[in-house]
Amino acid sequence: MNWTADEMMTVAAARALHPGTRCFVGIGLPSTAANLARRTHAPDLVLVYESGTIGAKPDRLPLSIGDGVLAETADAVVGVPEMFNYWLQPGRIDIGFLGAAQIDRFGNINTTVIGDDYREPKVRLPGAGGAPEIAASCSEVIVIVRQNSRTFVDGVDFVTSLGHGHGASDRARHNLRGAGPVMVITDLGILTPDPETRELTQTHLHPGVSLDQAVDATGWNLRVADPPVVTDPPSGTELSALRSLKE
Amino acid sequence: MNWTADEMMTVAAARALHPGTRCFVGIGLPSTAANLARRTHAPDLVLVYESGTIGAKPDRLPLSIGDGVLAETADAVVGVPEMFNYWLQPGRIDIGFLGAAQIDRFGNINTTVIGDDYREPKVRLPGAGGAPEIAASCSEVIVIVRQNSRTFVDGVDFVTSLGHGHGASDRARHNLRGAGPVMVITDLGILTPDPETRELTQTHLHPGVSLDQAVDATGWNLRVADPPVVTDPPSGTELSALRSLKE
Amino acid sequence: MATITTLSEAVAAVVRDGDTVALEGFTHLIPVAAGQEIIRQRRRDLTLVRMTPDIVYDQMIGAGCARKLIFSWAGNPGVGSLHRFRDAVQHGWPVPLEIEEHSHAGMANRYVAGASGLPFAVLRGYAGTDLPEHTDTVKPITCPFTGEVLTAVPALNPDVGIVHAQQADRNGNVQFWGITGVHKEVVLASRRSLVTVEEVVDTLSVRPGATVLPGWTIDHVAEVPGGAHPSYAMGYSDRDNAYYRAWDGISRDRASFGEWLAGVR
Amino acid sequence: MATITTLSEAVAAVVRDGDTVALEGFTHLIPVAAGQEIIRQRRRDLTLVRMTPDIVYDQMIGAGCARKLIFSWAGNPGVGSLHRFRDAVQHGWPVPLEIEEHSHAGMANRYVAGASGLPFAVLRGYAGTDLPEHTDTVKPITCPFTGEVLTAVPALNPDVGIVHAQQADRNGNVQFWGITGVHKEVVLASRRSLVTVEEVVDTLSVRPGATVLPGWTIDHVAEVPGGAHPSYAMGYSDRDNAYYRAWDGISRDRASFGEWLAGVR
Repeated sequence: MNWTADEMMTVAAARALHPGTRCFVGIGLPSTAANLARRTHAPDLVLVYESGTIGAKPDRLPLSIGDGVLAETADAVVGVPEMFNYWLQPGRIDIGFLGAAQIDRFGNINTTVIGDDYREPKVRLPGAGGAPEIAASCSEVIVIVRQNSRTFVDGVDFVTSLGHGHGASDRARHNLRGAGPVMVITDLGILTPDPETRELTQTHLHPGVSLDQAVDATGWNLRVADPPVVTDPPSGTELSALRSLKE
Repeated sequence: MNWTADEMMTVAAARALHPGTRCFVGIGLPSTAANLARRTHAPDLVLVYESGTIGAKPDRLPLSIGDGVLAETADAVVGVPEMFNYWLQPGRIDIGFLGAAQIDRFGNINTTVIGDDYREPKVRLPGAGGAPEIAASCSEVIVIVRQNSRTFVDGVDFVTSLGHGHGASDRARHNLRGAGPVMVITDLGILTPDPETRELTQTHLHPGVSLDQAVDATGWNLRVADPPVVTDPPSGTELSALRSLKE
Repeated sequence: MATITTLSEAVAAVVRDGDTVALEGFTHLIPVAAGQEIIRQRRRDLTLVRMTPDIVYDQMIGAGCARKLIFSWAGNPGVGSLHRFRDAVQHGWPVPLEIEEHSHAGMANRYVAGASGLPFAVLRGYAGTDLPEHTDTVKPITCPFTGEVLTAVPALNPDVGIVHAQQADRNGNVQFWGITGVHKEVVLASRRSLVTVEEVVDTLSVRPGATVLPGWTIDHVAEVPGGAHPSYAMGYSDRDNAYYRAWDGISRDRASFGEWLAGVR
Repeated sequence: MATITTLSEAVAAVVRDGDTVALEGFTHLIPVAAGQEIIRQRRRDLTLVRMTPDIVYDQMIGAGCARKLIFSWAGNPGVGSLHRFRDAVQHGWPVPLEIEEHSHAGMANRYVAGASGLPFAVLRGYAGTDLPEHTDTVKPITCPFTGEVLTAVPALNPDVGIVHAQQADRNGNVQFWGITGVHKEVVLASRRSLVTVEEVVDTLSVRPGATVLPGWTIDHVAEVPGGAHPSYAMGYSDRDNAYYRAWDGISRDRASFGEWLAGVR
C-alpha cells in the first residue's frame, strides 16, 4: 500500500496519543490525527476543542473547531471562558496539539506575522487563538507541521506560543506548568527536544526519507540522533481508517 | 379587618417595590414582602435569590432561598459564582432587600456577632452570606427589621454590611456604586436617610403607633419628621393576599 | 476515571484526619449522608469549608470532627441558629473551633480561583465592612489599568471536595440540575473528589439546566439514594422542612444532640 | 425589557458611527446578517471586537466600516486567510486598520470582566510570548497572597454587543444552545445589545444545554431566520462549509469583493 508524506505524518501523530489521553485539539492536521487515534488504538481518547466541547466523538472530520457534530457528541459543552479558565488553565489537559507557520530550534511557534515589523508585516497570519495558553498549560505539547526551510526557521519572526524559549530553564522562569513541546511531528520525521538543552533533535525519519532531506528542510544547523530511528510505515489498518475519515 | 404589626410591616415593604423592579431577595420578611408585591400591585416584579434563581415565581412562600419551587419557576437558574459576579456585582439589580440583627443610625447592618470581642462573642450570629455585596451593589437597599432597642443600636458591634458608614460621603469613599439604604421598614413605621446627613429619620408611623413608641424602641436619639406621615393601613386585598401566601 | 464504590469505602479513601474538606450544595443537593459517614469514621482535626454551614456541619462540628471552619453563612436556613456551631464558637465545645469568615461572593470567587488554577480572585466586595479586620484572607488589589482598588481573596483548593448529585452513569460521568450552587467549582478545585448520587444509570440523558461533569474529573462516585436528606434532590425528593425545624430542638442542648449522635454512630 | 423589531430598525437604533461594536458567536450562531445590515447602513469608524474575526468581519472591514480591530484569531476557519483583513492590515485598503491583538484566553476573560463589572481580569497567559510587547492592554499583576506574577487584561465593555440565537419569546427572553462561546458575556458586558433570532416563539421550552437570557438584559431582538449563514444555528441549520470555501475566492481580490459588496448594498 502506498501512502503520502502527509499520511505518514498524520499516522505518526496519531500514534503519539496514548489511550485515555485528554487532548486539546486544533483544527486541521491535529484534529485529523486525534480522530485517527480514536478510530485505531485509542478509542477512549478525550477530544477537547476550544469551542467548549469536551469529549467530542465526531463521526466525520469537522471542518471547524465549532462544528455541530462536536457539540452533539460531546460529554459536556461549556462556554469559551470556562473552557480556558476551568479546563485548560489548571493543567487538566494532557496533550496540546498545535500547528505552526514558523517554528524554531527550541519549538517556539509563530502564527502571527511574517516579517520583521509587526506593524508593517510581510504576511499577516491569523494570530494566537488559543495557542499561547495551550502551549503554556497542557502537560505536554505536540506540534504537527510540514518540515521545510520556510517554516523551520533560525529564529521565528514573532513568538506567538512559547516552546522552550532560549533553552532549558526558560519555561520555569516564566512559571509555566506544562513541559512544553515534547515532539514535533513532520512529513519527514520526528524531532524531540534534547533532554539537556531542549534543542530540537531529529530523532526519527519516516521510511524513504534521507537525512539530507531533513537537514535541507531545516533553516538552522539541525542536530540529528545517531542514527535516527526509521518510523514504522503506516499499517493497512491505519491507512484505511485515515482515508475513510477523510471521505 | 384587624392586622398585626408584622403584617403592617410586610405590607409597607411590599408597597415599596415598584412594578418591574429587579429585586434581590433574602429569606424571611423580605421574601414574604416581595412575594406579596408580586401578588398585588407588581405582578412583573423580578425576584432574584442568591441561590441562582432569576425571575422566580413561587406559588407558595419558600422556606429557604434554595427551595425547588424557585428553580422550577425561574426564567433562568445560574450558579452561585455567576449570580454574584455577572448579576449582582455590575449593578443589574434595582433593590436589595435585607434584614438585620443590629442596625445603627446610618443604616449599617450587623448579622455577625453580638458583643465587643469578635473572637469571644456574646452571641454568634450566622454571618454575612450575600449581604455585604447586596448592600454594596444593588442600586438601592431596603431594610426590613422589627424596631426595638436591642436591634436599633447606637453603634453596631460589627459592620457586616455597609449602610451610609459615618455619613454622607462614606459610600463614595469606598467606591460603592449603589445608593445604599433608602428605606428601613419596621413594625412601627418607616425610616429614611436624611438627604444631607444620611442619618435615619422616622418619616412614617404605622396607624396606631405613637411617636414615643418609636423613640423608645430606638437606641439612639431618634430624629423624627415633623410631623411623621401615618402609613395607610393594609387594605383588605393586601391582607388577604398576605394571609393566603402564608397558608 | 471515577471509581464507583460504596459510601463508606469512598469516604475512607478520600478523607484523612487533618484534611481540608469541603461539602457543598447551596440549599439543594447537600451531601449530608457523606458528612454523617465522616462522623461515623471518626475523622478529626478537619478544616471544614462550606459557604452555608447548616445541619450537616452542625452535626460534624458537634461530633468533634472540625478544628476550623471556613464559611460565609452559618445558620439553619428559614429556622434560626446552628446550636452546635454556636456552642463550639462561644464555649469551645466539644473542641474549640477556629473560624475564617467571608461573604458568599468572596467564598464563591475563592472556589472559582481554585477551579481555575489561579492563586487568587478579584471582586468588588467587603468594602467598608469589618470582615477584613478579622479575616487575613481578604486583601486590597489595584487595577493596573485604572488604578481602582478592589478586593482580592485567595483560591480555595480543598484536599477533598464532596457534593451530592442526581445521577451518574457507569463511567462515573455525573449530572446535576436545579440549583447547582458551587458544585462544579468545588469538584474542580479539590485535590480529591467524591460525588454521592441518587442513582447510577446506564446512560445519562441530559436534562435542561443540567451540568455534566466528565468522570475523569471525579475520583469516587457512590450511589446513596436520599443522601441529601433533609435537603433535597430535584426530581427525586422534596426538602424536608419539618426536619430543619426539628433539628432546632435536637441540637439545642448537648444531651439531646448526644442521643442523636449515638444513633448515627 | 427587549424591544422586538426588524433588523434594520434594531441596527439603526443601536449602532452609531465611531462605536465599539462586538459581534460574537464562536463558529456557531454568528450574527452575519446583522453585520451586513451595518454595512448597508454604511456605519464608519467602528472599533470592531471579536475573538474570531472571520467572514462577517472580513466583509465589514472590506466595506470600510472599521478603523480598529480587537481580536485573537483572524482567519477563515478550516480554509485559510481572510483576504480583506490582510489587505487592510498590509496595505491600508480600503482604510487603514489599527489592531489590538490578544489570545482567546485573554479576550474571553476581558468579556468576563466586562460582564462582571470589574475593570480587569487575571489569567495565566501571554507568558514568554511577544504579544505584550505589541499590545498595551496586557500587564503583569502580582498575587497579594503568594507573590506570584500573573497577567491582567482590562475589561471589554463594548458600546454594542450583537449575537445570534435560536429563539426568543414575545417578552424578549432569549435562549441559545449548542456551542455558546461568549454569547452571555458579550450581551451582559455591552452597553446596548441586539440579539437576532431564528424564531420568535410564544413560550420558550428550555432545551438541554441551553442558556436563557431574561428579556430585561437585552435591548433589541430581531427575528432573522438564517441570520447566521454561512455559520449555523444548531437545530435550525447546518454550517455551509462550501460558502466558507467560496468566500476565499470572492474575497481574494478587490474587484470580486466589490461585486459582492454591490450585491449586499
